[in-house]
Amino acid sequence: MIDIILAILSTIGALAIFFASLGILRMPDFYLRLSVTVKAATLGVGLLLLCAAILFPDISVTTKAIAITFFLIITSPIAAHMIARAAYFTGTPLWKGTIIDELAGMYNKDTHTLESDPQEKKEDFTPETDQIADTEDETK
Amino acid sequence: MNLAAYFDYFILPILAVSVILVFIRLVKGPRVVDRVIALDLIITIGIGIITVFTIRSHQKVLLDVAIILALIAFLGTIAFSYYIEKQNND
Amino acid sequence: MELILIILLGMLYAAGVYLILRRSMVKLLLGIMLLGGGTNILIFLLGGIVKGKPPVIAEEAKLFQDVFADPIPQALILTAIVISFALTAFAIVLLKRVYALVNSDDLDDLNTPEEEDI
Amino acid sequence: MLLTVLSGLFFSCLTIPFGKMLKTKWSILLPIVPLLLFAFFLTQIPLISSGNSLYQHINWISSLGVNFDFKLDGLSLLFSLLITGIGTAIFVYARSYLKGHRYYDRFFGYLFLFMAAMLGVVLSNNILLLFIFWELTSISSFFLIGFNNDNAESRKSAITSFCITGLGGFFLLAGLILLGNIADTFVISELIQAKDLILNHQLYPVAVIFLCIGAFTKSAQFPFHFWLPGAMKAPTPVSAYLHSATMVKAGIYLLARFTPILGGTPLWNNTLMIVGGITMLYAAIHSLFRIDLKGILAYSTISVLGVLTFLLGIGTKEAVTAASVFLLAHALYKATLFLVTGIIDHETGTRDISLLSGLGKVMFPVAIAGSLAALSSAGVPLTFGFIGKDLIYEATLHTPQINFKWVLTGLAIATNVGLVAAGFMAGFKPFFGKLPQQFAGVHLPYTSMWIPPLVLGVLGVIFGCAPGITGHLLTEQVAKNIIHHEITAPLKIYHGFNQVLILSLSTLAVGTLVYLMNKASSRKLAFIARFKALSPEQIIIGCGEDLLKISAWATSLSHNGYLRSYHLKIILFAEALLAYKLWHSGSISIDLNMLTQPGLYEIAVALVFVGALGIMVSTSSRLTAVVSMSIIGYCTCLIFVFYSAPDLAMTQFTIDTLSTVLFVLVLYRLPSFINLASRKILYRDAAVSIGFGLILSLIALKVWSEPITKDISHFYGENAYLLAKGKNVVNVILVDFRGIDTMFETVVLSIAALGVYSLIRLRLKPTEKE
Amino acid sequence: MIRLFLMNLLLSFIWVALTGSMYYTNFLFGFMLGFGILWIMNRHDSDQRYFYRVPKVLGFVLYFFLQVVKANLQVAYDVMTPKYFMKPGIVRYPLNARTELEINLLSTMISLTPGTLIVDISEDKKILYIHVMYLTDPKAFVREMKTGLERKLLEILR
Amino acid sequence: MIDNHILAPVLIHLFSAVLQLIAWRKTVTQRIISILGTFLGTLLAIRLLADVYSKGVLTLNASNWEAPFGIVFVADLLSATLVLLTSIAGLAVSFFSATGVSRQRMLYGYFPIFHFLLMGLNGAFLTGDIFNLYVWFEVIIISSFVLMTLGGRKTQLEGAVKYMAMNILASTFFLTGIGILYGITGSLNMADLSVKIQQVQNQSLVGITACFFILGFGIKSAVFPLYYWLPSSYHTPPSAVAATFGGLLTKVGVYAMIRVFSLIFIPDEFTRNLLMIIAVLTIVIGSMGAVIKTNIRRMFSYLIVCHIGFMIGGIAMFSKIALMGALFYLFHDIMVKTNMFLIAGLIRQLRGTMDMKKLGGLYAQYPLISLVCALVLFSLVGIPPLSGFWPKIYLFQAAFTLDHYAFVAALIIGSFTTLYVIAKMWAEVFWKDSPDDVTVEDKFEPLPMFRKILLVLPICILCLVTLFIGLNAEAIVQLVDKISTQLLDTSPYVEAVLGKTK
Amino acid sequence: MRSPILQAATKYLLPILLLFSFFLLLRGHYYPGGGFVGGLVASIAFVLHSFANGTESTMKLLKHKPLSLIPIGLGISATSVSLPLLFGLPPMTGLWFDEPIPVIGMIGSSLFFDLGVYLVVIGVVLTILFTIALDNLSDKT
Ligand code: NA
Ligand code: NA
Repeated sequence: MIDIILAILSTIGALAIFFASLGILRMPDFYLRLSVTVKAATLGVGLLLLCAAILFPDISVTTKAIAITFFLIITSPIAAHMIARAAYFTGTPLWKGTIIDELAGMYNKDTHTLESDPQEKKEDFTPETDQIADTEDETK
Repeated sequence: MNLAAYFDYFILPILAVSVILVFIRLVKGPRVVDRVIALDLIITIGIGIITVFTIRSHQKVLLDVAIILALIAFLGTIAFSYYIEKQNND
Repeated sequence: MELILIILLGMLYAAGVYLILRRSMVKLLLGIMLLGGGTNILIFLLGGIVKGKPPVIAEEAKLFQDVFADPIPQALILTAIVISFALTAFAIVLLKRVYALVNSDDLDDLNTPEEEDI
Repeated sequence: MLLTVLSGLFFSCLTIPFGKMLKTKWSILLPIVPLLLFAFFLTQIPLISSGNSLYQHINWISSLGVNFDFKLDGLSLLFSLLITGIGTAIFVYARSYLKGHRYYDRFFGYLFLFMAAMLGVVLSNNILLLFIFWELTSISSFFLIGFNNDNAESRKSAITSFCITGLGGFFLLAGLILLGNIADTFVISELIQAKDLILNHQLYPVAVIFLCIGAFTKSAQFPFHFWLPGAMKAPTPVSAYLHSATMVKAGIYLLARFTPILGGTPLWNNTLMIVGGITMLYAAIHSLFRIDLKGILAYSTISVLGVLTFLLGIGTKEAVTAASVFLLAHALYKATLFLVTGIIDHETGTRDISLLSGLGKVMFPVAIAGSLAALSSAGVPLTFGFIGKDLIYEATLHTPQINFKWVLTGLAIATNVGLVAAGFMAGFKPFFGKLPQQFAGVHLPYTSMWIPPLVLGVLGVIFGCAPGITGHLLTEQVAKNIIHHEITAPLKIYHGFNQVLILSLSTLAVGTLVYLMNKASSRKLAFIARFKALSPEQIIIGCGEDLLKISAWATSLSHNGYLRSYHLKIILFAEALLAYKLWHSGSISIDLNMLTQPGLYEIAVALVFVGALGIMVSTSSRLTAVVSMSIIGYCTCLIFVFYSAPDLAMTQFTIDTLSTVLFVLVLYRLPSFINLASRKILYRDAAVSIGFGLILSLIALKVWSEPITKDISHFYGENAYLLAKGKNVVNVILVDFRGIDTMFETVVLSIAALGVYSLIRLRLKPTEKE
Repeated sequence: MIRLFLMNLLLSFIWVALTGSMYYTNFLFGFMLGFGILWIMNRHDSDQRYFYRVPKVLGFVLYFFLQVVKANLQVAYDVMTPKYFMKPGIVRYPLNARTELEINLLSTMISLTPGTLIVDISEDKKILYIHVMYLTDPKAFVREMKTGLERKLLEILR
Repeated sequence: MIDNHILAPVLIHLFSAVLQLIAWRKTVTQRIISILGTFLGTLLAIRLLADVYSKGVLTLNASNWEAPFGIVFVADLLSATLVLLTSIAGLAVSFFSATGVSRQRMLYGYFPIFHFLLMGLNGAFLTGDIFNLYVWFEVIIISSFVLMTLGGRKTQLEGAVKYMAMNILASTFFLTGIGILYGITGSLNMADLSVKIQQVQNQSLVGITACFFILGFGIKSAVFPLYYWLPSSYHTPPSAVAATFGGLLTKVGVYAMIRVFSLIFIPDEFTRNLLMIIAVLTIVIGSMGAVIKTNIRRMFSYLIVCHIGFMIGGIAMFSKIALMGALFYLFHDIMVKTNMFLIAGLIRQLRGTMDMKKLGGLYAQYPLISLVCALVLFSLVGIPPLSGFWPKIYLFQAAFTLDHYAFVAALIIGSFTTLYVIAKMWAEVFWKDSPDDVTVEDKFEPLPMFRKILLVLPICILCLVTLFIGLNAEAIVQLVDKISTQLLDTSPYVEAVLGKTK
Repeated sequence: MRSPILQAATKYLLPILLLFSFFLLLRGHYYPGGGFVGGLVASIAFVLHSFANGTESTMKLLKHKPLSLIPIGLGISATSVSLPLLFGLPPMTGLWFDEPIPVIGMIGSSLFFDLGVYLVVIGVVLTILFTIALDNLSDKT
């Protein structure tokens, strides 16, 4: 019985990771890749850790499994946010199928700050406003 | 087919293939940011591999490595993003 | 796996050598790091590798019940890793200073003609 | 005897603290030292002339066989008397000659050093001790030649002579050590015992050649002679002392000293004869073309040194006697001529022979001294020179190589003709004839300057009139020391009317004729200068310059400033070495059972690893390179996890992350890589690096397939908990078993941090240099 | 509320000490036991927030987990099939959440939900810019989020 | 024989450095600590040498684990002598640094790192563990990197990059060698290795391993064709630093070479021939470089290379006499080379340059200092009876005995070149008048007397030591005799480390 | 350009990382970990803080220059290395209290040694990184 639960958990975990990998490979732009990968992998690893916690009848392993999952949950969104922001700022193009980009032109290029009020939008600063790429798999 | 074999012949290979897939993205890029997230994902998958390996080898001390990975891997990503943002000529 | 490691270490040495033959100081640095990595794997391999038996005595035991991986190469590599970190850190900063001075990482720009000696 | 040597050294050192005092009237003390030494050696004459020798032995570096072994025999005594006797004269003379000179004290310091060294050379009974003093003569003469060190020519001459004699010195050292090796002793008297051993040794020719190079360079033999005319840049007393009477004769002394050890073979005799013969003739001819008094004297000195070598080469008892007499005769007259020249130079300010004449009217005693010396030099009967010349012809006519008798004699005649003319030019020409207007104001120098040459000149005549004195007291013993043969025929003024006398007189006649015909002029100097390109000086110095050029070329070629080319050379050398070793180490056999089975995940990690390496090598983006670096580190970390090294994996990973941060912090400003190398170079480098990787892989494979003993790791495994109270054996090793490593590894870290701190913070002001 | 939580914790520790087994399941059991006891004891108190909140937290976790799984499946399907179904876009999302903890938890959750990702937050922490994979209408997305995730989260926290 | 004071010369510098770090930016305190520390270090080193001389090989099992399980420190005569020479050189440089190094550099840790360097050198000489030797080497190179870059001028950086790259390469070879050595023997203790290496079945592997050590130590000791880092860098750092480097750094490489090839790998025919070829070419290439340089320190750098060849040649011949020659030369060279770079530094203080073309007039202005310099310079040339002369006798003897005529030629070439360049230097720097077109910036003259003494005293101390080595060569000969006996018969060493039972 | 999200996350990550680093330090003798890794993790904690809040604010948080940690750490480990000399034992000999202490286990000189290592590592890493970071800042102005 426990074996079957473990098999199911681990399979889901492994497949989640697998889809994340497939996603990062197949998705057409950076943001989509990032979006796909962060959580799927976290979920997958979390499930695998759960298997480990069940398999080892030992408090320390359970603690560690919880700790690892917890740390991943805390850190990976932050990392994703940081890299997404950097990517956006340096003009990484969006997929051509992107329907809207409300962030366009919101950055103050000099101070690297992001204003909340669209009224302060700088009209003279436009190079990054339209980042939506023209090609299928973004420009290389 | 027992659980051990299942881990060995199904789970671990899937993880291995995943690593390779991510690595292909790392090779392709095209931008540094793509590579950075590929690296980040490889590390995350690595945590998974370590977990399964821990189960398979009955060595719970190996999980300690996974903790460190989970805790500090993102620092690399942050560092990269911090400075990718600062320089636009790469 | 040993054969794979042997190939890997050869490639590390090869890539390291290739990079230290370049003009860019960054590549030089990376090459040095790769050479260090190659050496570590070499020590690790030649010390004899064992899968899944860390040299940590089990909680309830006072001695090893089973085979265990040789801890000595591990300790040596640990020391070597830390030392090469120290060297790398210093080298990276040296690179920074060089760049600030000659505004490039091309080693040829750093060469000073002998006439400038004091 | 040690004392005699040491006294010189002692007084040399004293000139440093008491230099100022010497510049006052205390300088009167200076000549006392050589005088006392001279007196000491004079008192030894009876002992030596009776065929005895004086020995002294004081331990110094006995394990090396270098001790203060001194021996005073005829040969040494003759030289010692020359050194101290002429030394006294020189000291007296130089006191006045250099009066008021800025570096008066230094000069005498060097001179004392030189005298001591010279005495050491001739008194040593140990060849290494001899060598020590030999080198000291070189170095003191370096300082003396370069005494006028603000003069560029002077410095150049000093270097030239130092280099030539120094080079010879190293050959000599090699030769001496070779001899010592063969005979297993450095003591001369023991070496003589081992003569047979030495002569039959296969390296005997090497020893002879090395020794001869040493001797020839020192005594200015062709083709090394040219340093001596250059050395005339030294103050005249120095020229008189070193370059006529003593130092240059050290080479002759050496040859004489080693004749009983190495001599008697065709190699020895022919080498000496040929080199000596060439030198004497070459220099004699050259002397006729000079217009500088000192130049004339220098070349005639070289010629005489050639004669002496030549005589030693003939090696018969006549020849050796001739050499010993001629040695003394030459020392007397040549020192006189030099001192006279010095006076002329001092008083008139020129040494140009074409300008000088009639000075006898204003400095009569000097003229006497000069004339006496010139006569002796010409070999006019009743001078000591005559006896010397006589003996030379005697020697050439009685050479064992009977077929070459007339060749040798002809050589000797030609040389002597030149010497006669040269002697007259130096000794007569300045004093006779009309006194030019410009020298009307010239007057006699201090008494202490003209007395020494006069004494020496007169001595030449006294010995010439009574050759028996020297013959009996000295030269017989000298000759005996050289060839170990009783000399029976005493020196005589007149041997009867024979071939020799005819030769002597005709030489004198022809020489006088040449002197009268030979008008000194700068045209002649220009004429001989045309052959300069062919002269050994030009050739050797040219070779030296070529060597410098080659050195510069080779150095800039190998040490070209490009780090990558240095790396390439190092790696190629390593590859060659390792490949050679690997090739000779036999085939590799692998026990496949020993292999651990890799899982798919391990292969995946390895593939990623390899891929990352590929990216790193080929990318043109720095950040991508850093990302690949992280991947590589991370894959290594996974390998460590799989193969039971959690501590390593942790450390590797944390350090990798930190390195990444570091790189990123520094790199973001740098431009991306540009491909700076051509395709050809890239291929070359790729080939080199693949070769290196391959070699390392093969070595690793070979070593891995060897069994390994694990005593120590088992000891750690067994005792980590029981004795060291830890369960993580790696950590126990790090903090206990091998804790010292860790301790100093943290020091390495700390130093790196300090270095980083200082490297970034410290910006020196441009004015600060150290 | 904090007092009750601490009390609950104390009770569970006492349970662990009594049973002598420091295992998680045991602790959890003790916690639930304590929760029950406390709920029964404080049934008539005016402040019942603690007893609402614990089940709400559990409910929220379950909700979130289901969201994650659901979205994962969607993405998996999209990844597996050759054609892309997504309509991505970056949406401006004005925050209701005010405190740091609220904002952080919310953004973490948005990021962990597949299909959404925080790109950045404005300097004054009022606007989130969210990258959304399956965006039909930005307005609708914002509305859905406000009523869904954000409201549920704020309910627990406030 | 367990003796704790073996480590004293190491610990004294460790604690000096730590104290100086605590007294960060207090330059006067640092100077005092430095002089006291080096002085005490010298006393301790004398005591150690005296002990070793009278009692034989001393060992210290760090962590109290029996060899080969822990790290063992071994003081045999060779180590103890080198420790003493290092300490003397350190003392001299410490004096010199007190005035000769700019305050700016002191503010940024010059002294602590200098002491770490000395500590590293002493440690390298004393350790009996091959991996521990690697650690000491790293201590040495990292401190030398820092000292080399301290100040951050462009030439310094250029030198440092090259120095660093090639030295790290050397460490890589060394570490690879250690890895292989462990792979074939399973041990790291050098005495234990000397026993176990003979039990390795495939002896050809031993030869391969030895090559890595030749490469690693070859780079460190700057032999042809691995020497490039040295002339690329030694002319760049402050003189006090260059003095430490010039005197000691390459010599550690030579020491390691001697130690490893006498204890672990006994040189076979191939190794000897290889080393001999290397030695001859090193002498030739060093000579070629030295004759063409006009900057004093560049010239000295090549001279170092040239003279390393003498020692390597001695090792290559590997007979008792040859080793005696090599060792004697080593001892002499440490003292003289240190002093030469100090002299170079003094010259820079006096004239503000080290280019011979721009120098001059020192003999006229400072006759006594010049005389001391002359003594040192002529010691280097090997003018008898100064120190450089004696070892050459042994080297010649060995070369003749073993029929290495190429080495005889190389010895003559090397000696002659040295003589030539030193004569040239003497003429250019001391004899010649200062060139008219160069404005002399004399930093020495305005200094207070006390600081002048600090600059000149170390040169005199080292000069006296050199004179002692030269004139009292008997003592040194006795010493090198004993040392070479210890090197050729390592059983006392092995016994002292492993105990008699093994 | 600082991210408020990162800043907020750092507030709780910093204590977690520090706690974890101490955990690694203390149990290094029994499980993977030890002074090195512990020190590295601790320094990573501060590095993270400096990324989030700027180097100056981390320096303020630390009060003292990280450089001063180096002599302290070196002093501690050097003392624990040479302390046995006072008892006539070779340096680095492990000295142990007789009784184990809860949580940590046996207390001995090796723990102090590891503590020294820990401090040195923190000092070193932070000195290196902060020096560079501050230099980058000053380059810009
Ligand atoms: Na992640
Ligand atoms: Na370590």
